[in-house]
Amino acid sequence: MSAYALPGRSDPGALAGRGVLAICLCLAVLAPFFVSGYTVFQFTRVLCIGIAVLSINLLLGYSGQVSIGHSAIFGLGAYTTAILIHKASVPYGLAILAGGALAFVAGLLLGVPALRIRGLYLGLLTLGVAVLFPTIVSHYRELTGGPFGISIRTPPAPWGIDLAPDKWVYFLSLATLLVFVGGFQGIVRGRIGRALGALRKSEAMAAALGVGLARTKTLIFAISAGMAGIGGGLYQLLIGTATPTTYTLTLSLAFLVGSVLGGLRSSWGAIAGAAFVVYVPDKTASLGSTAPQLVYAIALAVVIYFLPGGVAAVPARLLGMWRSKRATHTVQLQQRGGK
Amino acid sequence: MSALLEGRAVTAFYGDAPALQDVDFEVNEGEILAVLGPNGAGKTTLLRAISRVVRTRGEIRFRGDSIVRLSADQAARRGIGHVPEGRGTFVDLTVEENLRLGSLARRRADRGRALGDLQAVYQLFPILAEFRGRRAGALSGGQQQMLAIARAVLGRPRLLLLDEPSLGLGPVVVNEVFERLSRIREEWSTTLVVAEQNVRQALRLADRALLMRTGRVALVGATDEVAQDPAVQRAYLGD
Amino acid sequence: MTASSLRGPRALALMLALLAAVLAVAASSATAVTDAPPRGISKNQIIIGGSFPFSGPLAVYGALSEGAKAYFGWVNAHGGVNGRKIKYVTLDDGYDPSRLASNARNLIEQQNAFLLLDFGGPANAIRDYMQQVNTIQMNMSGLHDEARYTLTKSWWPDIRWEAGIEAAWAAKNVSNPKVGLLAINNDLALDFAAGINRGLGSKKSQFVSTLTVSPAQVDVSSQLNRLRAEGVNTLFVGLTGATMVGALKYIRQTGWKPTIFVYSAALALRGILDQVGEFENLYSAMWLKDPADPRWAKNAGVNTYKANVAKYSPDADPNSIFVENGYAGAVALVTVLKQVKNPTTASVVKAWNTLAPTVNPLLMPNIKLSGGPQGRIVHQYQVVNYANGTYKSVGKVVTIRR
Amino acid sequence: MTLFFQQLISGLAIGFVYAGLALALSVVYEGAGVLNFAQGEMATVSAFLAWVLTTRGMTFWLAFPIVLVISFVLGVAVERIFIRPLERASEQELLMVTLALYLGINAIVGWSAGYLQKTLTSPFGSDVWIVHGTFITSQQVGAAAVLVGVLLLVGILFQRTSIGLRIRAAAQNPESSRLLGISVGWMLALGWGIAAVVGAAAGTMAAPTIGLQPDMMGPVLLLAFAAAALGGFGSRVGAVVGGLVIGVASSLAAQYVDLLAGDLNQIVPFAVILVVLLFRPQGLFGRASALRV
Repeated sequence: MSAYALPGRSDPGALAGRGVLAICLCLAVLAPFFVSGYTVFQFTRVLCIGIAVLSINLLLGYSGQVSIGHSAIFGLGAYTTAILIHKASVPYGLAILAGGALAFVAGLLLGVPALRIRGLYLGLLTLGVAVLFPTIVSHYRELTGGPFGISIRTPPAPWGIDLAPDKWVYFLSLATLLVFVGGFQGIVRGRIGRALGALRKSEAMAAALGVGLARTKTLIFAISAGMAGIGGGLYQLLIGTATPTTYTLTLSLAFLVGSVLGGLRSSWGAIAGAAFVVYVPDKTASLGSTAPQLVYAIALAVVIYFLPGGVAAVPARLLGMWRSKRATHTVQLQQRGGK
Repeated sequence: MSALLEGRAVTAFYGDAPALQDVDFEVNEGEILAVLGPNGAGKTTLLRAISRVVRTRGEIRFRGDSIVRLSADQAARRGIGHVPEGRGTFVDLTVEENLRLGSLARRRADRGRALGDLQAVYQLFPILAEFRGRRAGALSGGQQQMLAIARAVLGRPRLLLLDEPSLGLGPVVVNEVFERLSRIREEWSTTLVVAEQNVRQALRLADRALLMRTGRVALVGATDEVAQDPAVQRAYLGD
Repeated sequence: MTASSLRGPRALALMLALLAAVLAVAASSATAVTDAPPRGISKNQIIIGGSFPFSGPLAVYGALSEGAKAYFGWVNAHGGVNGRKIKYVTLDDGYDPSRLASNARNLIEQQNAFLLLDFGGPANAIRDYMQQVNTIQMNMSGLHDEARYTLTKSWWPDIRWEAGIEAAWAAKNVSNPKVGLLAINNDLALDFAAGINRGLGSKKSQFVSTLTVSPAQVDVSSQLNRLRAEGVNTLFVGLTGATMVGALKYIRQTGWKPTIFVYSAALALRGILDQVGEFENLYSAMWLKDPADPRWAKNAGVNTYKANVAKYSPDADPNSIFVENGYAGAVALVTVLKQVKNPTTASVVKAWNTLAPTVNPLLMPNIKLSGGPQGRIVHQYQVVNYANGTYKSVGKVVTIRR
Repeated sequence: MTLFFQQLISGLAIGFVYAGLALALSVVYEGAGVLNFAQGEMATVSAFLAWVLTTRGMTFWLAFPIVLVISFVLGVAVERIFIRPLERASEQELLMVTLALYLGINAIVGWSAGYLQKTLTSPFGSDVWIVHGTFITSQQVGAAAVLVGVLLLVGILFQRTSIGLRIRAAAQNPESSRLLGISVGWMLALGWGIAAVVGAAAGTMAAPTIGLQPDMMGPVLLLAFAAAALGGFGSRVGAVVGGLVIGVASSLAAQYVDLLAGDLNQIVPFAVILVVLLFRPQGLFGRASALRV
């Protein structure tokens, strides 16, 4: 074995990846104390939308189901949280979990038709849900406060910790996101993940394997919805007032752009996608009234045609090139001296 | 008789498994060539190589010009008809619409004779005339086979490839089909290449035969020579 | 600490330890809040922030900000506000509450705005935040007045007052009025219905039908058919843009001749009525002059406005009702700011609430700016009738008593 | 009783617009096997083109055919540029591309035309006929006539002409079509072109009623999807019938179902999609084979 082939177990690429990850986490934890309130507010928006994008990655990236209605599910979580806090003064932690649970059930209901139909119909059904949600919320105003919405206060940090409300919600969202990323990795690598892998390769093959195709697809849709619901609850905690105009079809499309851009199958890619979705409108609005939407469209097209894995695939691809260069280098060595 | 079609060192891959390895072949104008061999020997891939459905290495010349760089539809427009495995029926179109697609495939020069040909085809396959308005998907296997052949013939191809026409058909229908094939060569002055598992029928129909095994040409020659070969007798004729 | 220790539960433990350490550091360094000079005010400058929908389906309302910019430009060229020049910083929120919330924090924390201008329903989302950061927001439309939101002020008068005045007029002038309402399902419909009930007073039972439509729905012919079938002869319309034009055309085409009251903010000679053309018995209750109205062709105030827009917001259309609305709003704001020598949030709020009747050249004749406890700055209306391309005043100005 | 006919007329008038867009969606689905979310925005571009030409002084009946030709070319171009490179792509990727096109075209139209609402004056004048109590406007009748004409022409093109036969063949069985000398790629492109023409007709005819602004076809798209689903995605006749049924159903629901009279009228298309999905995925006229699992 020539000197260049390091011991197999800790391959340098993966080590670098994990190192970068650890550094990012430290930065994420320290950031709120060194940046302005506005930036913390934006970071928290990225984290909450990141949760929604992560839920789409699980759905689209691993079970191939397209949902254009996740803005409604995100909104369902948000409104449930706001209503429970505003009307029943339920503690916000509980309210968010209840929002997630309700979203999970909604996911099950939406998932059931998903069994019998192919992707295009699910896209259609969820499009209907996304268009209908703001109208339904505006209509039933005794419950939802209608167009005026319901206002809840961003809660201060518990146990007397001296943190501004925005910063507290930031950490709450960061912790939730970490949990969901862990869950995401668990699902993808676990039994359900393998079943999904089969599902993605070909529906026929998956059926042949006796995988509970119906059960798996519905379960994944429900888990994805539950995640998005909790993300919505946190988002609402941050924004304060729940109004129908936040949870519209455009938000669903933004989630999809974030998901495709970040990389459909990656967990960390969801954060990159969410950051893009949150920061593009502010940075490009000056170029023209519809510039943000145009930038979304162009980015989506660029990823689909030229960068299929999305941003998440870039390091892997660079790593791949670096590794293959190194591998050929090792092989040459072996040929020359190794025999 | 100059060779209508000739292939030199034709190689094709199915994924990374070699389906054809350095296959050489010729087909002369007006003859019927039978392509024999067990399942997976490369019969279907050879036909697809000729009709350019499959990418290949090596050279294939049709009427003197190389066709390696053509796409499937360009090759078809040059006069290569191909009745594919599974018959390629347009299930949601009517029988007549299927046939019209065939006549639309012919070169400009022959457009004039399209109507006459349609009647001729209805004589060749009377069952199709009876079912002319029916949805093609409602036809039986045998009827769809005849429809596929009729459709290809209507395109007045110079070379007609047929991929296992007898597959899934009863003996009576197979006889009917093969009897039509020999009439087609006469009445439609076309050259046929028939890939077949049904060796007895193929050898009775064809002038020459080409035996394939695991992507290579095992044996080629006049049908009676090939029929004598002990390997062929043992494996296929088994009389 | 080898690489492998970064994997598995040990990594999580490390992370938590780090978090605890950082929190301790943060807790000790919390700075007490001192009463620094009011944010955004210096000797010669006052910073005003603006968040408007410059993109998205409601981008047309971005013109309000263009109008305000024009007047601020004029004010700066003429000595500013008590010597302070106005620095006007705007951001786009695309009519999305979450972007408005982040713009508000950006304008206040980063740009140090003294007060905020914004537009429409999304501003409901920051009423709490504005109280927390003790900063005034002037909504360039009308937000529901709630006592606890002392720092949220509205430029437009309350829709309920307008509907009330129009309904009262109808009760007096339409024989056996059967009232119907067709409006978008946002706050417009709710306030309109409330106002109509108050205005009809004893004839409340005459209010027979209310139909709301979603903003996305443009063809409302089936709703109009239904209202007509229910015998409505006095129709209140609270729609916008294409829906409004389509509705008025359909009413005329089908030969239906009800007395129509149109919500004043959705009415414009340029953009709506110029596409509808001639129309019989169309009324509204207005408080602001329409710049495209030939009646004001020689009006000094309107012409000054048009000249200033051409000079300080050249790419804005002076004939647009939205540009003029924004300009007049800026005039109202500066009028209030001039009442106070050294503005603080508290002193400006007091000046706003107690503003004595003051002339604003773009208001309808005999209508003046005037403060009020709830946070509105205009409390008077003039009922008008639209006929051959202009608004004719009907009756006298009505003042809201409370 | 006249009220019933009045709502029926309103329903049919807008129903033809849904039918036109639904037919466009159905043609694209049959060919590329994907739902073209940008079909509505492409129709908006055509409506604005008509507005640009007519306000430049061109008579409507000269501008309309020009707009249809330009729309055809744009439809073919969209397929050649955006769809063909993704020939072997998954269904999700194709769906994403049409969403990207939706966002992109909508943004470009919004940016260039602005959001101030414009009007395309109706080429059919504005007189009204009263047929025993029911009001029928000339715009409703004229638009319906033009759309019926366009729908018939497209039907004939597909059923009676050889080019139509080739397009249908390429859509149903691309491999077999290639063996018959049909260049499948160009047939798909022609399908997109024809879809764009039908969409353009629907958009231009709807413009005088629903007004010209960048998001005019947004709500219509959902109703057109419901119509295409109800009719059966594979079937062109289904799309047209579906469009009329959806138009009438929405109108009558607004009249006779109080809950659905106002803003909740949007539930109608959604409910239709759900019911079709659960009980008859291939729709009224579609064939199970068209489902292409």
